[in-house]
Amino acid sequence: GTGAGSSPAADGKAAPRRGGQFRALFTGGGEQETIDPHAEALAIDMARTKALFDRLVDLDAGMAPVPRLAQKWEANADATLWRFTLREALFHDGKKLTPEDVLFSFGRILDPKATNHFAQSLLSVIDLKKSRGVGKNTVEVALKRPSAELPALLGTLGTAIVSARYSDPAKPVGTGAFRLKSFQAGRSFVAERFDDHWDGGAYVDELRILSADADARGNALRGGEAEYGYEMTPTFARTAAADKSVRIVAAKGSTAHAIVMKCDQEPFDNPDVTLAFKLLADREKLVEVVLAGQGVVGNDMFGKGYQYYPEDIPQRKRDVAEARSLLRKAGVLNKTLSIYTSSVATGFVEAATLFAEQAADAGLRIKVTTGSSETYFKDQLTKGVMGSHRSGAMTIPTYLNDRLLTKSAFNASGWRRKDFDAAFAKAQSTTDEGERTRLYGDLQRTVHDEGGLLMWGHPDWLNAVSSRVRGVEEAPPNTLDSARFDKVWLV
Amino acid sequence: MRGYALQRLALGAVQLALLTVLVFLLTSLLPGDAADVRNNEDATPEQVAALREQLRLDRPALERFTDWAQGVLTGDLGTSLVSGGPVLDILAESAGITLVLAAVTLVVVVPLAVLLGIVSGLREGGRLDRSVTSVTLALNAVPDFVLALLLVAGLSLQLGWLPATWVGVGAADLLGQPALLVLPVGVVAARMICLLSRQVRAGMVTVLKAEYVTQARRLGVPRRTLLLRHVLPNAAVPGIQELARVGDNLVGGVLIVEAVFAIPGVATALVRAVEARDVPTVQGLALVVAAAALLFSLAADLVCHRLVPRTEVLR
Amino acid sequence: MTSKTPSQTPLVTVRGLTARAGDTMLLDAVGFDLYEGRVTALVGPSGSGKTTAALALLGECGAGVRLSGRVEAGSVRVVDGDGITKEAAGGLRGRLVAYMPQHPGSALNPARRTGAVLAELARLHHPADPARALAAEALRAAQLPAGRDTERRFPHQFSGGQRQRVALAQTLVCRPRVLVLDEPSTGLDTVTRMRLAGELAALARTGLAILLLSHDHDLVRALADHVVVLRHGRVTAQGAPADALPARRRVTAVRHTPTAPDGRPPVLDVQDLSAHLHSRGRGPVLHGVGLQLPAGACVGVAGLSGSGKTTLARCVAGLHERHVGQVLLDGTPLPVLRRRSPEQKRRVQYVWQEVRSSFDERRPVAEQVARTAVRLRGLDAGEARREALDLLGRLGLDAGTVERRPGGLSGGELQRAALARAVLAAPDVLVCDEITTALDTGATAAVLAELARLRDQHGTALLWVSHDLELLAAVAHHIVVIDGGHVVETGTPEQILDAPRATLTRQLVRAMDLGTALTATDLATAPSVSGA
Amino acid sequence: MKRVNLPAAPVGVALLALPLGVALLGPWFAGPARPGVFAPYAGSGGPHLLGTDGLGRDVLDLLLHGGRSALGMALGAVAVAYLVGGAVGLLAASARRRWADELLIRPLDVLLPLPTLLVISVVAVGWRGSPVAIALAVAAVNVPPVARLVRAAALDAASGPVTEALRVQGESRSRIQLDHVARSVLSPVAADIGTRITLAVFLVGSANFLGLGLDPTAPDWAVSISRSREALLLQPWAVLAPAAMLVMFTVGLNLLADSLLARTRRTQEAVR
Ligand SMILES: Nc1ncnc2c1ncn2[C@@H]1O[C@H](COP(=O)(O)OP(=O)(O)OP(=O)(O)O)[C@@H](O)[C@H]1O
Ligand SMILES: Nc1ncnc2c1ncn2[C@@H]1O[C@H](COP(=O)(O)OP(=O)(O)OP(=O)(O)O)[C@@H](O)[C@H]1O
Ligand SMILES: [Mg+2]
Ligand SMILES: [Mg+2]
Repeated sequence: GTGAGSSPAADGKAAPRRGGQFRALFTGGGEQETIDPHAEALAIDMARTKALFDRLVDLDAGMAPVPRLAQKWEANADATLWRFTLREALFHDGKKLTPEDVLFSFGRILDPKATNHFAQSLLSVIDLKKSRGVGKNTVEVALKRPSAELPALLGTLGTAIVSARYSDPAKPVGTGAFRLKSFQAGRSFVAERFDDHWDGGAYVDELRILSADADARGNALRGGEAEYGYEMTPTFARTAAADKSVRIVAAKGSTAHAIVMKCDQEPFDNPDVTLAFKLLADREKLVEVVLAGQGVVGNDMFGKGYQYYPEDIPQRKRDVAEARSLLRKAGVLNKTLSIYTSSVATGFVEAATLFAEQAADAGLRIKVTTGSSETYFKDQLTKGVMGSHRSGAMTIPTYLNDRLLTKSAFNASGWRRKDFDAAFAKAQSTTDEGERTRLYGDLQRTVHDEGGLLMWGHPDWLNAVSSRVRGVEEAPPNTLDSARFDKVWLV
Repeated sequence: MRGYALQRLALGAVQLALLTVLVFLLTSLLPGDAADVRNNEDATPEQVAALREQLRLDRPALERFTDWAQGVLTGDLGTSLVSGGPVLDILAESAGITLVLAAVTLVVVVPLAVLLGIVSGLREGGRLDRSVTSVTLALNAVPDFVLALLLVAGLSLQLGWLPATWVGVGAADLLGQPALLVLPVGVVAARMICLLSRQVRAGMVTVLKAEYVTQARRLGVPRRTLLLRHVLPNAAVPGIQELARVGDNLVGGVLIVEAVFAIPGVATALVRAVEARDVPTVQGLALVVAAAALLFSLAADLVCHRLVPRTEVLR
Repeated sequence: MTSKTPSQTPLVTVRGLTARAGDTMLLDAVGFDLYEGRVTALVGPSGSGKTTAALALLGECGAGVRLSGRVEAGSVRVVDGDGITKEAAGGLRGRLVAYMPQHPGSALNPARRTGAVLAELARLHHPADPARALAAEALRAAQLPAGRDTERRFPHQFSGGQRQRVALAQTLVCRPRVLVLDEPSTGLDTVTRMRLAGELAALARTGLAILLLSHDHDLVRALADHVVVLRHGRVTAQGAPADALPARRRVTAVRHTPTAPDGRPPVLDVQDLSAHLHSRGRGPVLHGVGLQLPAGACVGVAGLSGSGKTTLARCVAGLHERHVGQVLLDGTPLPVLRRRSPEQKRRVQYVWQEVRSSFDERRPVAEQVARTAVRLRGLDAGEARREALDLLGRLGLDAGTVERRPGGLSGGELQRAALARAVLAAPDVLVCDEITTALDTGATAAVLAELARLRDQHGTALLWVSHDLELLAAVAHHIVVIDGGHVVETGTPEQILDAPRATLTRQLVRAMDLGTALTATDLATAPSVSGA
Repeated sequence: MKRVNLPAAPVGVALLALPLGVALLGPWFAGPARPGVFAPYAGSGGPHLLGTDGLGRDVLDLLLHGGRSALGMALGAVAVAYLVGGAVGLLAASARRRWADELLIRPLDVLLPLPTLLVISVVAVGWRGSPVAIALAVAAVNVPPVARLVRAAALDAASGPVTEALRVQGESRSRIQLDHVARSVLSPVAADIGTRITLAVFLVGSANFLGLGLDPTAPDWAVSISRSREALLLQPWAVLAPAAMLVMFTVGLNLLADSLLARTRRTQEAVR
């Protein structure tokens, strides 16, 4: 059955069993794939990193930090110095985890010569020179400026802890639950269970992480050629409902789909216009059609269900009349606007087309322009006044930092406000959690009211498993339990 | 004939050289470069620029091309802009699988097509001919992608008789699991058999009416000898020429099959490299595919010339 | 010839053979017998049913043709009242009756080497004998040199006359009891024809029954014991050649002599012309040929088959581009055809040896012929057509015939149409390449008359390529003999015919009259393959 | 020579007529086929004769809209290929000088081994979703073979005695080219054109199927097949209906081409 997931109740009765081979399928990246944990970029890379390495901290389903290699952590009053207590863990080469390994990992991530370490900008707050190991199991991390978000930052992309003896990416030395047997970019990855894992180790003997397109993932699962498929389509979910051999494990509303309006350009420099557009969207319809009903409607803010999300802001509803009057006031009723999209992500073109139809109800003409998918994320910043936008799962502060600050590299909605930047900096350095939550909430409210994000929906995150598989948790991508294979077993 | 073959080979070398220039120009027409494509939305412009420098894409196009060309002359196909490894590795991996697929397909296609063509050509207008012709005609009209979809849905997913994909399969596993080959080869072969057998049939029909066949029959040459020695060599010529022509279609059909069955072959690698703007890989793959096509058509021409020496191979 | 009496029962009996195609009767109750050791000839004008009758012996007929009557070969009943019998297919073809078709060029498989096919046929019909020896014997009998060089060649590597003989060798190697030869002498020079005739006579002496289909009455006279004359599908006469065939008439024609007094420069002057087949002088065909053609005169070109006559003609017509040396028209060099001015094109016209392929099969013949007058003489379409029809009529082709497409005309008719196409240009030089090979005497006379008229009206000079020395002697004022691309002798017809100097000329002349030549022995030298 | 003949030509015309008619006239009879109007993947029957697709569009409407691009691009591509390749081939064959011929045909020879796949993927990646670009790419890969075919046929005709005779008669080059050579070229071209259109339809279809062609919401038969392939068991009509259109088109085309060819062959034989 669909959606039911593998809640502990469903398969909790049977005790986990050891043994077997587990084949997991992901969208491949060809030669682009890597097992350098700090250069990871694709979901398939992250799944492999997760198998071979651990982080100090990881994120739970609500994007809140949970301890991994770091047992606990504490900050000084102004959040400029953090102390992480390490747990006893063994690397694959049999050596113990030490503070030096952690500092080495940070140093590797922040190596200015490495162009593809994406955590570099996030972790640039760390002052490596002043950070040091204390004793056998404590690391003191000094920051260049206050940040209350350090633990969450350490749970993001490209932050795995490697051994200080790690030099050749082809010979990974990690603490993960699996040990590498072979890897070929774009083709195959084979790892075996690491019996001395600190968390008790995995159940399956061998893990294979393979690349396959969406179609092939579905066919292979149904044909019994794989046990796990990551990121399945809604159509597959519908087909799977009738098929006893596969089961969908869905995390409700995990990522985000949006149409962005560039607030620094005509006519969206007028907040009335952006508001009118937000009022025009028929979100239920968009979710029903574009996401095939497998998702929840959005409220023009990122991070529904995550830590710091302001649940109290009422859901925006469609109001064509109000939108029309706003548009008339702004004088953009009979303009033709173009929306720049591409098929880089499923649903982009569909959502753009459908929204264009909906906007037509208010007498707006929107032209959909489809661009090159490979360079879309670069082109979208410069082309068109509107665009398609999606976001994977990340913490709300990360989202704000990466997408909505003046300095953000990928500020898709052209949202650049000095006061917003300042308020964000203040929230980030606020150590009191309640206060911080309030401050983030205010920032989100501003975006909701005036920003250029028409975040209409949050698709469910659909993974599929063969009916032989147990122990797969519902989890948004980029969280600890997503694509995590040390807790799965086969019956 | 040897002189002709050498001349063609020399011409082929020139063609390939020009082709690489063309491929380079084509790929440089594409929007963005490998640095743009390799970075996702989280990369800063500085990172992209740094990557571009690291990949040495900031040099002028001419310099990049001559560098690459010099490498090729010394047997070095260059390094992939994406993996950083030698293009040769990518090529060896993907070409192995495609080669197996293509070879098996040919082994299936050629005898079957020739047989069908002969049988229906011999009975032109008869019931057998009409049924064979109708079937090949209809099958020929089903697009590869539709055929592949239907076969997978029916034989693999519904009935579970055959594997639906090649997920996780390497070239070495193929020999152990011939079942893997059935559907992909079936899809590629179906249309080739149709095209070829129709050509062979047409050749048979024409040759059977030729004066020299009539004369051989008048001189009492028995049916079997007539067919094998007098008719077939002449009748095979259009078929072989068609085979040379479908070589390219073969690669096209293979792409569909590779996509549907998740086969990591040359076609997939090529499309992926284009998408990633991995120019050295695109050029290396295009070079090899084109060279294979050239050799294939040269071989076909030589065989035709051997069968019927009068065939005008050169102008 | 020696008139043997039918000593034994006939090997092949044909009685009441009738062939119908729809309502038309192609053959009407034809009957004749073939005996061992005897040559029977089937003669008659073109289209009289010779080929149809011969094919019936093999149990074969064209599409849409129905046979009836009685044909028995050996003990096999080939045709009966209901048409072709079932037995006809087995044992008969090749072993009992072997047939050499009328157009042997297309009867050779382009993909097979000569020797391989011969050996295959030999093994097939005579498994006990050594195949190679049989093949060599057949080649020799067909006037081709036996040996690796010939056996390894593909058909396209022979000249037209040689291909004809390869086809003959294939027929002979089967060693049948009945040999059916359909026009074996077309396109052969007198020497080769003579040698072939000798060989056939020898074969008949070994006990073969031969059915000879030919319009070459000289050959028939020389070989046949019995002649059957067909006309419109009916046997109109039979008997010994002397009785059945019309009396031999000498060719009468006006000799084309120069219209201008001697000393005037010739209208066409070929100087030191060498031609080759491939680029950079490879495959030489002609070597330093020179000849002069005064206005109103006719120069005949003779020589063995494959000696380069057509190549010479094509050089003059500007069609053969690979040559060195000069062709002068009134003292000015003639370029190759594509660089000739319309006036130059008009002044030099050419008639093809293989006429059928020079016509567009999709358009009516009359229309194609008339275009010459439109393009080269500037007449309007109606006038050109009238003139063309007039001319064609004088050549014996009525309007109904020439309104058909080329496919609907017989070889002889097309040959005349091709001549008309060239004559309409009123040229100063007309190059004729074997333009009478498919014509009977009446048609030949019409052609000669028309050419005489052309000379009188326009002073046209002729360059006439032919194997028929008698005809050449009648028309030409000068004859050039070519051997292997060299001019070996030139002179007036009298000099050539009465006092030939070159060996080749002597042979050609002596072979003219088959009757006497066959008894002479000094001509039976070994055959050779030239060219290719 | 008696032969029981399947009425291939009428059957071919009938099969061809439906997809062509749909392609030409379909859009005038169809609803707008906008996304989101109906429920996705509704089964056939009820208000939707053929059900709906994944975006909630009526499959019948899609079908009526989808022929224009599916067939138009292919037919346009073949037309362009023949215009360009045919012209080059005729010119090359009629070139007075060998080097002119070489100059025209050799560059195309260079293009000949260029993998079709590469051209299509480059064009598709570079000019995503543009029907004209895709049609031009398909045309481009077809130009060299067409040029060679036409040149070979024209050379055959241009070097024969018929042409020589026409030249001796003083016919102009253009008349020889147009009247004689071009007409002799027609029959191999007719034989080729059926196969070439089929291949072009498939090539365009493959590109669209692989996502290298039109954008994924375009109402195109191949795009529809690709979009709905996952739902083959859920809503088979969304895949089978457009597939049937393509199959009918190619079967009809081939039947028609075959019977026309057979007819010309028969008349030619009769003429001979
Ligand atoms: N298949 C056929 N259908 C109808 N008429 C035919 C067919 N074959 C031959 N004819 C006609 O039958 C007649 C006899 O033809 P045949 O070939 O036997 O003549 P021939 O005496 O051999 O002539 P030639 O000397 O030109 O070779 C001709 O008028 C010819 O047009
Ligand atoms: N296309 C060709 N390929 C090979 N050899 C050729 C070709 N054309 C002509 N030849 C050779 O050139 C020589 C001269 O040929 P040409 O046609 O001029 O002879 P001809 O004297 O007219 O013979 P015929 O009396 O048989 O017409 C022949 O030996 C022939 O074998
Ligand atoms: Mg005849
Ligand atoms: Mg000649």
